[in-house]
Amino acid sequence: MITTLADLLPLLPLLIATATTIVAMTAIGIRRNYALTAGITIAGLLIASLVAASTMFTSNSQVTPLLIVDQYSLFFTVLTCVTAMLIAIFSFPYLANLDDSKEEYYLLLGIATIGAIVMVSSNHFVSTILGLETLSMSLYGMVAYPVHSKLADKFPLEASVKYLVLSAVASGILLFGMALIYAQTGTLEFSSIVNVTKETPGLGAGFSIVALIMVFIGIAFKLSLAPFHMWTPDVYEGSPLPATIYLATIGKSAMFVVLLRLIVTTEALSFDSIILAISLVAIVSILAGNLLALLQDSLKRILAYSSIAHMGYLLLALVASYYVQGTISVEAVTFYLFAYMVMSVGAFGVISIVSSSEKEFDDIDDYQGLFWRNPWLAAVFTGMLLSLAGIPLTVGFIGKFYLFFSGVEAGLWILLAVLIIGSGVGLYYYLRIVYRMLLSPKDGEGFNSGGSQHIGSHGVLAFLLALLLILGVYPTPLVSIIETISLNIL
Amino acid sequence: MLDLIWLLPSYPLLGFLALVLTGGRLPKKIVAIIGAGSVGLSFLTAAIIAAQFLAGSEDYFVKEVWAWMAVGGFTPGFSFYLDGLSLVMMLVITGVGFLIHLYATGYMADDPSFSRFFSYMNLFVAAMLMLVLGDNLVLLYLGWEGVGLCSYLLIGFWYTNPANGYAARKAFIVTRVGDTSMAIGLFLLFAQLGTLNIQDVLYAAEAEWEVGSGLAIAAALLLLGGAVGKSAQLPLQTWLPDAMAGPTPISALIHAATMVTAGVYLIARTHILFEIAPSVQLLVAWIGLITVLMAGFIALTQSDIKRILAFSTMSQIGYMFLALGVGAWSAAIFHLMTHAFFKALLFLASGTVILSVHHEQNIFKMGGLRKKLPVSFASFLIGSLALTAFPFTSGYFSKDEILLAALEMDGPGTILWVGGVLGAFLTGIYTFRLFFIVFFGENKGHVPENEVGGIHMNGPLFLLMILSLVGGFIAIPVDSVFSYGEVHEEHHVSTLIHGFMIAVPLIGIVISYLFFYAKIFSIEKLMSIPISQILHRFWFSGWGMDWLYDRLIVFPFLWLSKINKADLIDSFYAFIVKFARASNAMIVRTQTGYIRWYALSIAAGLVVLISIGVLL
Amino acid sequence: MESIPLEHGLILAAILFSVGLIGVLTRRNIVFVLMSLEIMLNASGLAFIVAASRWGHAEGQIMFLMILTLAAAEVAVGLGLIIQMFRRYKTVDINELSEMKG
Amino acid sequence: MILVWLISILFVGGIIAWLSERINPAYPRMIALITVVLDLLLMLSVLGSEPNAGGWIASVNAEWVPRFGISFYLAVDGLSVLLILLTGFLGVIAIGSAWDEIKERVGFFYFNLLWTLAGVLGVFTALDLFLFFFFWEVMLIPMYFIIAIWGHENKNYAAMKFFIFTQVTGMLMLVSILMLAYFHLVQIGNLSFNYHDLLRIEMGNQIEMWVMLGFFVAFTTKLPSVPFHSWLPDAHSQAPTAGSVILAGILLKTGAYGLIRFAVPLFPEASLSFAPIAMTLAAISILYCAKVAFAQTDIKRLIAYTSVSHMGFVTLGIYAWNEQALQGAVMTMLAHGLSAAALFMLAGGLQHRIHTREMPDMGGFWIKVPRMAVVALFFSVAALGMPGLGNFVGEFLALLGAFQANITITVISAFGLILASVYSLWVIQMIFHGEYTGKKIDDSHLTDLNGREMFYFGAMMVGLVWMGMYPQSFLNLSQPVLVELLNNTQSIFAAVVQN
Repeated sequence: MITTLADLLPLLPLLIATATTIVAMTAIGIRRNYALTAGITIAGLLIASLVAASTMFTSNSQVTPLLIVDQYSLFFTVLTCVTAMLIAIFSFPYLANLDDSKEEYYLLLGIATIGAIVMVSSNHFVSTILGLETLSMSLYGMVAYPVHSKLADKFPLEASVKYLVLSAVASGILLFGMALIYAQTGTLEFSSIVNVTKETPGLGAGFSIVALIMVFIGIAFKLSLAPFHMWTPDVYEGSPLPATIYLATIGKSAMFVVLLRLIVTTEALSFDSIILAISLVAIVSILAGNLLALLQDSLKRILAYSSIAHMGYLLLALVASYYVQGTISVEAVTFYLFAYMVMSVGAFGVISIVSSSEKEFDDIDDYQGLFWRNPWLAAVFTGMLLSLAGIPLTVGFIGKFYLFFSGVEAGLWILLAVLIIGSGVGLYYYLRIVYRMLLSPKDGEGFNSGGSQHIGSHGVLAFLLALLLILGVYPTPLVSIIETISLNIL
Repeated sequence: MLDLIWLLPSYPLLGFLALVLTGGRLPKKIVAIIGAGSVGLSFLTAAIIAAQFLAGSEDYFVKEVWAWMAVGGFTPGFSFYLDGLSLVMMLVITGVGFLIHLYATGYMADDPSFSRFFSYMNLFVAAMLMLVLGDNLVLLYLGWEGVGLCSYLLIGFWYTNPANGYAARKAFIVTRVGDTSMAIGLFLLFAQLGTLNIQDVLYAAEAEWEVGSGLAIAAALLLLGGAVGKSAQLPLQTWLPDAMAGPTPISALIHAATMVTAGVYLIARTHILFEIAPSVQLLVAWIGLITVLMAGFIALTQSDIKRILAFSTMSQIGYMFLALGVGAWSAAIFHLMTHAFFKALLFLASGTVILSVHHEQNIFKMGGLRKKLPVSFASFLIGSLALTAFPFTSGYFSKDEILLAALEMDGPGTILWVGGVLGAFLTGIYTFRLFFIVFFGENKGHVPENEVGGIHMNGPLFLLMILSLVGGFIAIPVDSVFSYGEVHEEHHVSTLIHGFMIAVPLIGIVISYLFFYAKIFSIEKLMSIPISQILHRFWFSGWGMDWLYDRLIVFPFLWLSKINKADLIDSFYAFIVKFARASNAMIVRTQTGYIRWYALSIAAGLVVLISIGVLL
Repeated sequence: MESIPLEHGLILAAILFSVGLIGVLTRRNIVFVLMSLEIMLNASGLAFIVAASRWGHAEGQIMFLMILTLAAAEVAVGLGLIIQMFRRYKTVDINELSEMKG
Repeated sequence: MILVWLISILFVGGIIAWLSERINPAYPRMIALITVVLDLLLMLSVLGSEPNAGGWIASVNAEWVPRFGISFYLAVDGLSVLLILLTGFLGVIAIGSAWDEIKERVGFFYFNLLWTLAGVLGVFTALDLFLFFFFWEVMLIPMYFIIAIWGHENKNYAAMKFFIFTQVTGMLMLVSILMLAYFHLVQIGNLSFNYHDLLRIEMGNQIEMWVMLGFFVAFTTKLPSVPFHSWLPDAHSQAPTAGSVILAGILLKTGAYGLIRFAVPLFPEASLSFAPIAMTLAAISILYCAKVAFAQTDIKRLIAYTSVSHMGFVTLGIYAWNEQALQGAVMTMLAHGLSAAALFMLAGGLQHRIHTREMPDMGGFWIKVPRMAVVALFFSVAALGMPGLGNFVGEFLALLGAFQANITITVISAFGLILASVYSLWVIQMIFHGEYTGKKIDDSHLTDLNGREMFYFGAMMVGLVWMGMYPQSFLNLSQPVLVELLNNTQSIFAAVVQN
C-alpha cells in the first residue's frame, strides 16, 4: 500500500500539531523565549483545531491501516486541540514564575496532544499503543515538571513516580491482553477482531474473554475506573495544575474514544461476562468515586474522585450501547465526554487561575467567601460544579439526560439506580464547595486577589462558561453534530 | 321585609369589623354603642321579621343571599331558612344576647380591652345567627365553628393567666372532637343523599332510608357527636366548667343561653334523622338523663359560684336532650328558651355578685349578701325558683312538659322519668345551697360596699327576671316544624303523679334549707362519714372524667409528642448520612498513598475480573 | 519442524508476567520495581512473539520492537525520576513516596 | 407568546436587579417589585383571554431539541392560571417580607428570588415533560442560594438537605419521563415529550406502576408527604422569611400541581390501584405531622410540620379523584399558600425583632404587639380550618370528596382537624397569651407591625376571606380543567373496575 500525499491530507491536523512542536522546539533551540514558545504552541493548536473543524464533514478515510480519519475522530481532534490550547493558555501564567527553564513544558504538551490525536483516530492496537504511550510519556514529564523548582513542593516527584510505575503496570496488562487477542485472532485491527470474537475459534471463548478483560483493565486504569483508580487523587494532587487538567480531560477522553471504538467495533459486549465485568466496574467506580470525594478538603482530590465517578457514569452508556438500537448511546458517550471536558477544564481552570507553580490554592478553606471576594471566579466555579452535578441550565444536565436516556432505553435499572445514588452523594460534595464560597470570607486566609489577572485565562473561563450555559439551554446545534458523527462509529 | 333576614347577622358582623379595624382606638362609649347597638338592631329586625312571619301563613321562608360554592352537585349557599324553630332561636339569641351585651357594657366598663371584648361578642352573635338560620348543614357548620372560635376567644379573654388559656383551648378542642364527628356526619349525608340542604336531607333520608337502617344510625350518631360536644353532654362535657374562666357575661351568653344549646338545636333541626334511627334517639335520652344526674351530683359539691351554675347548665341541657330523646321536640326547645332566660339571669346576677365582692367566686367566702346586694338577691331568687321548676315560673312549664313526655314514652320511659325527677330533686338542693350560702348567714370574706349596678346592668336583670317568671306562658310557634311524628295529645297523668313531680324539687329546696339555712342538719357531720368524703371528692372532681381523659388521651399524646419531637422518620435519613460518612471513612483508608498497595489493588482487580470472565 | 505449542509459549509469558507483577508488589527498592516492570512488559512482548509465530505474521514482532522502545523510554524517564528522588530523600525506598493519601 | 414574556421578564428582571446593586443598594428591591407587579398584571391579562377548544387559555410551542422530540411548549389553562396568580401574588408578598430583612448582598438576593419565581412559573406552564423537568430543577438552584446565603444558624445543612432530597427524587422522575418518551418511541414511532402525546401511551400494569412511582416520589417529596417530608422543617426553619414564603406558598404547590397534571392523568390505572396507598400516606402525613408539629418549640419548624399536615389533605383530595376532592385540593393549595406564607412571615417578623424562634422564650406578646397578635390569630384560625376562610373550603371539599372514595381513611384524616386546632391554639398560647415577662429575649426591637406589613397581611386576609366566602371565583377557573381530567380517566377507571 502506497501512501500518497493526498492520503496525508486528512492527517493535516495531526501534522500541524507535530509541526507546531517541532517549530517550538526549534525556536527554543534558537533562543529561549517563554512567551514565544507558548504563543507558537497555542497558535499551532488553534490552527490544527480549525483545520480539523473545517475538514470535519468532508473527510472520511482510513489513512494507513493504523489511523482512521472520520467525522468522529475529527470531532475529538478538534476537542483535543482546543482543550490543549486552553490548557496551554492556563499554563502560561501558572508557570511564569517557575525558577527553572519552562519553555520545554510546551513541547511536552504538544507531544502529548499528538499522542491524543493519534489515539482518537486509532482503530488498530498498534496506533493505540503508540498514541497512548506518546501521551503518557509526555504526561510523566508534565506531572514532574516543576521537580527542580526550589519553591515547589516535592509532590510532583511523588506524583510522577506513582503515575509512571502504575501506568507501566497497566500498560503491561494492556499489552498482554492485546497479545492474547492477537494470539486468538491474528489481527490487531479492531474491525477484524469482530469476526473472531463472534465465532470464537481456536483457543475458546474463555480465552477471548480474558484477553478482552485484560485490555479493558489496561484502559480502565487510564480512565481511573475503580478498582484501578487509586493513583488518580495522588497524581492529580501532586501534579502542577495544568498537567492535572490535561490528565483529567484529554487523558480521559482520548482513552474513552479508544474504548468506545474497541467495544463497539469488536462487539465485545456480546459476551455476558464482559458486560458483567464492565457493569461491576461502573458500579464500583460510581460508588467509590462519590464516597471518596464526600469529605475531602482538597479540591484537586475532590475533582479527582469525582472524575472516577464520572467515568463510571460513562460506562453506563457504553454498556447501554449493546442493548440500544441506533446511535443514542454513542451519542450519550460523546456528548457527556464533551460536557465533561468543558466542565473539568472550567473547574480546574478556576483553581489554576488563582494558583501558580509556587503555591497552589487547593484547600476548600481557601475558597471561603469567594463569592464576595471575586464573584466572577465564584460564578464560573459554581457553574462548573453545578454542571458536574448535572443541574439544568448547564451542559452537564444535558449530558446526564443523555446518560439517563440511554440507560432507560437499554433497561439498565441497576446501573441507573446506582447512577442516581451516586449523583445524590455527589451533590453533597459539589454543594459543599459552593456553600463554602457563599460564606462570608475569613480574614487572612486564602488568596487575596482574584489570582492571576492574565486576560487569556479569564477569557478561557468566559468562553467555557458561555459554552456551559448556551449548550445547557439550547443544546440542539451540538446535539445534531453529535448525531451525525456518531453514525461513523457504528 | 322577610327578604332582609340577612341583615340579622350582618349588623353584629359589621359591629365586629368596625371594632376590629379601629383596633381599640375608639372611646368606650362608642364601642358600647356599636357593640350593644348592633345586637339591639338585630333584635329589632328579628322582632319585625318574626311578627311578619307569624302573621303570614307560610310554614317557612328561604332566602339565598349568594351561592357559596358549586362543586359537582355540592351546592351550599349562603341562604337563610326561617321557620318556627329558627324563629325562636333567633329571637332568643338576639333578645337575650342584647340584654347581656347591655349588661356587659357595665360589667366590662373598667376593662382595658373593652373594644376587643365587644368585637368578639358581636362576632359570636353573628356566628350564632348563621348557625340557627343556615338552610344547609355547611352554613350551619360555619356558624357552629364560628361560635366555637368566639367561645375560645372569650374564655381566654384574660389571656395573661395561663389557666384561662388552658380552659379556652380545652373548650375549643373538646368541642372540636364533636365538630369533627359532625363533619364526618356531613360527609356521610352528602355521600349518601347528595345534598346538605337540611330540608332536602331530611326529606331524602326519610324517603331512602328505612327506620333503623345502618346508615341512618351512623348519620344520626355522627351528628349526635357534634351535639354532645357543643352542648357539653356526656362524654364531651368536661370543657364547660373550665369555660367559666371567661368574663361572666360570656358565661351567660355563650355557656348558658345560646351556644351550648346549639346541640339541642341541631338535633331538633334534624329530628327526622333521629326518628328514623330510634336507637340513637333513645341514646340521646340516656345521654341527657345521665348528664342530668352526673352534673347534679357534681353541682352539690362545688364551691365556685360560676362552676355551680355551669354544672346546672349542663344538667339542664341534659333535660333538653332527654326531651329530644323521648320525642318531645317542642318541649326541648321550650326548655331551651326558658333556660336561656333564667340561666342568663342567674349568671348575670352572679356577675354582679362577683364584681361587688371584688372578683371573689368562692361561695364559702361570701354569705349574708342579701341586704347589700338586693338586685342580685332578687335575681337569684327568681332565677333559682325558675331553675328548680317552682310552680308557674318559666322553668316549671318546660320541665314539666319534658318529664311528662318521658313518662308517657313506652319502654324505658318510666326509668327516664324517675331519673328526671331525681334530677329535679338534686336541682332543688344545689340551687338553693348556693342561694342560702351566698345570701344568708354571715359574711366570711369581702364585705361589699355597695352593689355594682346602674341601669345598663340592672335593666337587663329586671327584664330577665320578668321573663324568667312569665316566660312559661309564651307559646313557641314550632308546631309546624315538628308536626311530623310528635305526640300531640293532652297528657293523661294522674294528679297524684303530677303533684309528686311538683313536690320533689320543693323537697330538695327544703333539704337545702335545713342544711344551709336553718343548719338543722350539719354538713360537717355528713362529711365526717368516710363514704361521703369519698363521694364528695369524686363528685367534686367531676366524676374523675378529667382525670380519666388526661390519662387516656392527653398524657399519651403529650408523651408521644415529646419522645418524637425530633421526628422518627428523619432519623432514617440521618442514618443514610451516617452510613455515607462511615463508608467514606472506611473507603478513604484504602487511599494509603503506597504505590505497592495501589499496584496490589490493580492486581486484585485483574484477578477478580478475570475470574468473573472465566467462571461465567 | 516441530514447533513449540502456542499454549506453552503463552503460559511462559503469563508466568513471566506474574513474576514481574509480583516483583512490583513486593520490592521496596524502586530500581527493582522498574526492573520488574521491564519483566512485565517483556512478558507481553514474548506473548506477541509467540502469537506472531502462530499466524506467521510480522505484526507481532513489530509490536515487540515497539514494546522494547516503550520500555526503554519508560525506564529512561523512571531513572531520571529516581535520581531526583535520591537527591531529595536520600533513599530509593518506594514507600517513602506516600505523602499524598486519603 | 405572553407566556414566554411572563417567564423571561422575571429572568431579565433578576439580572437587572443584581446589576443595579452596584448603582444603589436600594434599587434591587424596587426593581424586583416592579418586575413582579408587572408580571402579575400580565398574568391578569391572561385571565381575559378566552380558552380554546381544549381549555387552554394561552400557549406557545416551538421546537427545542428535535433530536429527542423536545419542544418548548408552554400553555396555561384555568388550573395553571390559578397557580400562576398565586405565584405572582406571593412573589409580591415575598419581596415585601424581604424589604427590610435582607440587608446584605441585596442584588443577588432579588436575583435569586425572581429566578425562583421564574422557575415556578415554568413548572406551572410547561406542557413538555422535558421542559417541565428542566424548570423543576431550575427553581431549586436559586432557592438553594436563598437558604444557603441568607439563612440562619444551620443553613448549610438545611440547604443541602433541601437540594439533595429534591434532586434525587427529581432524577427518579427523570427516569420515569424518559420511560414515557421511550414508550412513545416504541408505540408511536417517534420520540416525544409532549404532554398530549404521552397521554396516549399504553403501558403494562407492572411497568405503569413503576413509572408512576417515579413521578409520585418526586412530587410527594416536593409536596411534601410522609415519608419524604423531613427536608421541609429544616429548610423552613433556616430559610429567610421570603424564602419560607416562596417555599411554603408556591414551591410546595408545584408538587401538588404535578400530581394533578401529570401523575394521575398519565397513569390512570396505576393511580387507581395506588390510590389507597397514597391516601394512607396522606392520612399519615396529616396526623403524624400534626403531632410532630405540636411538639416543636421552634416556631418555624412547627409551621413547617403543619404545612406537611395540610398538604396531606391535598394528596388525599387528589387521589380521591372526584370533582369535590380535586377542587378541595386546589382550594387547599391556594388557601394554604396564603395562610402558610403569612404564618412564616409572622414567624420571620418575630425572629427579625427578637432574634429567636424558640417559643418557650416568648409569651404574652399580645400586650406588646396587639396587631401582630390579631394577625397571627387570624391566620392560625385560618390554618385550623375555620369556615368562612379559604382553608376550610379546601379541606372540607377534599374530605367530602375523599369520603366518597375511601371512608376509613377519610374518617382517620378528619381527626387532623382536631390536631390542627391543638397546635394552632398552642402557638397562640405560647407566643401571645400568658404573662409578658420579656426576660428571655431582647425586646428592644419588639415593635408592632408597621403599615407596610399590615398592608401585606391585609391583602392576604382579604384573599383568604374571599376564598372562604366566595370560592366560586376560583373554583370556576379550575372546574373545566378538572372535569376534563376526570372525564378522560373515567372510561379507563370503568374498564379497570369491570375487570
